[in-house]
Amino acid sequence: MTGQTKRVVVAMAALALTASSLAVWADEDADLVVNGEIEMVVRTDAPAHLDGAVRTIYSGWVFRQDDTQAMQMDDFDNPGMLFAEQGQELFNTAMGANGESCASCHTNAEDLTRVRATYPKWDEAHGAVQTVEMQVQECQTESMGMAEAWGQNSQEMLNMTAYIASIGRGQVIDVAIDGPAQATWDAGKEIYYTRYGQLELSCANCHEQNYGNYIRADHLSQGQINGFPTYRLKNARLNGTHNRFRGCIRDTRGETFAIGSDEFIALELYVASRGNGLTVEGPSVRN
Amino acid sequence: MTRQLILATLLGVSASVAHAEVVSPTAVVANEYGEISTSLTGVAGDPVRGAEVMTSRSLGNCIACHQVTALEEFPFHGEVGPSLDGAGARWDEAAMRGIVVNAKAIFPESVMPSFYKVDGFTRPGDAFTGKAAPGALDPLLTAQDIEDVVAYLLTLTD
Amino acid sequence: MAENVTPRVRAPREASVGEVVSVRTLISHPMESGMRRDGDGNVIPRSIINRFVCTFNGEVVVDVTMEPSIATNPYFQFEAKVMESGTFNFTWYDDDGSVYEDSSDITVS
Amino acid sequence: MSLTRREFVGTSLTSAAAFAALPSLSFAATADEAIAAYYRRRGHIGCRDHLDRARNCRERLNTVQIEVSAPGAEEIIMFAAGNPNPNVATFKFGPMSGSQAATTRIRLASEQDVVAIAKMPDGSFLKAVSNVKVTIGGCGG
Repeated sequence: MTGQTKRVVVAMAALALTASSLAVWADEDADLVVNGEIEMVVRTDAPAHLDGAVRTIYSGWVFRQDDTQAMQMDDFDNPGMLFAEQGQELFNTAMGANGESCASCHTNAEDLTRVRATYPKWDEAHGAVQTVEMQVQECQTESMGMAEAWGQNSQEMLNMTAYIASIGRGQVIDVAIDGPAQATWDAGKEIYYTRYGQLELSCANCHEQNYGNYIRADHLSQGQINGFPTYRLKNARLNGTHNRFRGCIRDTRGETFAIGSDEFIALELYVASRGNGLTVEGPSVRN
Repeated sequence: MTRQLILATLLGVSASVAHAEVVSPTAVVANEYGEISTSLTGVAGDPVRGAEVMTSRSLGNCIACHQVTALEEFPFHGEVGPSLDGAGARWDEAAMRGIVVNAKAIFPESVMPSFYKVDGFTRPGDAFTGKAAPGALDPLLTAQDIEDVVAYLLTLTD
Repeated sequence: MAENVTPRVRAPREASVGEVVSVRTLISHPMESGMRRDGDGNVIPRSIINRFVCTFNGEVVVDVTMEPSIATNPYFQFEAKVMESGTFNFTWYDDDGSVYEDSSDITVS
Repeated sequence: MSLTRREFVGTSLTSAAAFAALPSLSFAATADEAIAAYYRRRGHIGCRDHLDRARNCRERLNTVQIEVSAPGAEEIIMFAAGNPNPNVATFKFGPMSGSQAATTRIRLASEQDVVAIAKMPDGSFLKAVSNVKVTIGGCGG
């Protein structure tokens, strides 16, 4: 080895700078275990009601690069958990005229373990399919005496739904699509396959026909929502399902539906049902 | 026909002679295979400018979906559509123009947007705002953009 | 003024004498860069955590001067060498004058 | 459709950094100058080499995790050369530090060079540059 080479080697040993995003590629075969204990199902056979549209369903985690994947494998590295913790505080905070907190009724939060895995869900009393957000709003206005419930896309609601998802992590998603929910599911399916906007793109064009492919630098996932709300590295905050739907339709150069609209409730039920068999991951980490 | 008569006729359609030669999106004539044999502008396409339209995210952004080896210097080519290497040897000018104008006339299930179409959309928006389109839409590319892209694609013969 | 600022630290509870241990910290904070504009075009004032210090038994492990390019919810990972039992103290200094503190004890044997 | 493995899988993309010693600079006053010096010299410190590797970085991130390590350094200063305000952080390592290394998450406005300069006890300086592609999204958003 020449002296010149040696000096360079010494210098290399002395200062190294690594941008994690350079060091990684999506490991589509990786398995997800969070905190070394919560085993997630990130790929499994598609539910029968997809009629073979896809053979295997994949969590969006599978399509992310190694460092993004790693951030979800440990709660300390997952910034979304900061917001789940704030949601837990809200859960135990009295709100509304009756001086009650969520915990006043739900004395054991573990009783809510299956909530994220089974919503949206038909609500007999209201005669409609309800999202988790609508259920929280119902508790606030009908039980807790709040004049105005949190907005569906408010930070409080995102924190609360992150907390509710976090206690259901690892639960297998099993959203009911038959019985009274069927008409809503049918409506959601119709939306899923409709080509919106001036670009004439449906959900299926990207997330059913082209998952695993790249659009420019975007690695297309199946558009599963089992990881919501999700902490996106792009905007460094929690993102709700309907807000993400809105972003996708906006990107078709289309007129979006509103967050909380009947259309998005139907689409949420339908897309959630496409993930039946995956596990609850929220708050997940995505790009 | 006298010169004055021609001018009078044209004024009824368009303010200038140059514009009168541009085929509007609703007046494009394709054959039964979706091929368009007539130039949309009558002005020869510029392949250099066509490459710019292909790679610019605010214009065609064609490489978002298509890999093109000749455009390798522009990063991040997509995989949603077929590679365009050799496309100029596979398609003649009329077919190429037809695909860029309205690919779905040739491949009905194509994911590819129609770049010279202004109606028949579901919930068309005001560009990428998510709001409803305020009025008539412009096509995604101008007629000359289309001619330039077609000219570029025809250079991709290997 | 930043709201809901919650520091979190993770350091081992036990170590052997002379061991190099890994310490991680995460704090929720918007880290408003001072470069963004609101919907009306007005510059949103800078509001960041500008310094982070970790000490062990009063002596500095690492002292970080932070600028607006540090991402939202600042994260640090670094190593400390522990020769005796003691306490890590963690301090974050906010532009608005707020100081956030946390600590973690370690038994060294 | 099945997931496809790509040619890049398994390629080590670690540490796309180039190195140069800057022995004669006084630290505090010359960080900007050091970056300027880097740009003057970038033609011969291996850009081509990491361009190929950097191209493989495709995830669209605003937040990027960066690790910096300089055994024996008194302090390390980090810059994101393409941000409106390029300063990122200065790490001063105290007597209780177990290594002169740290990991943090930074925001990057665009593709750019991340630069780290380490001040060594003997008064010399080391510099590392890593080109980070913050990628181009496919859709409008």
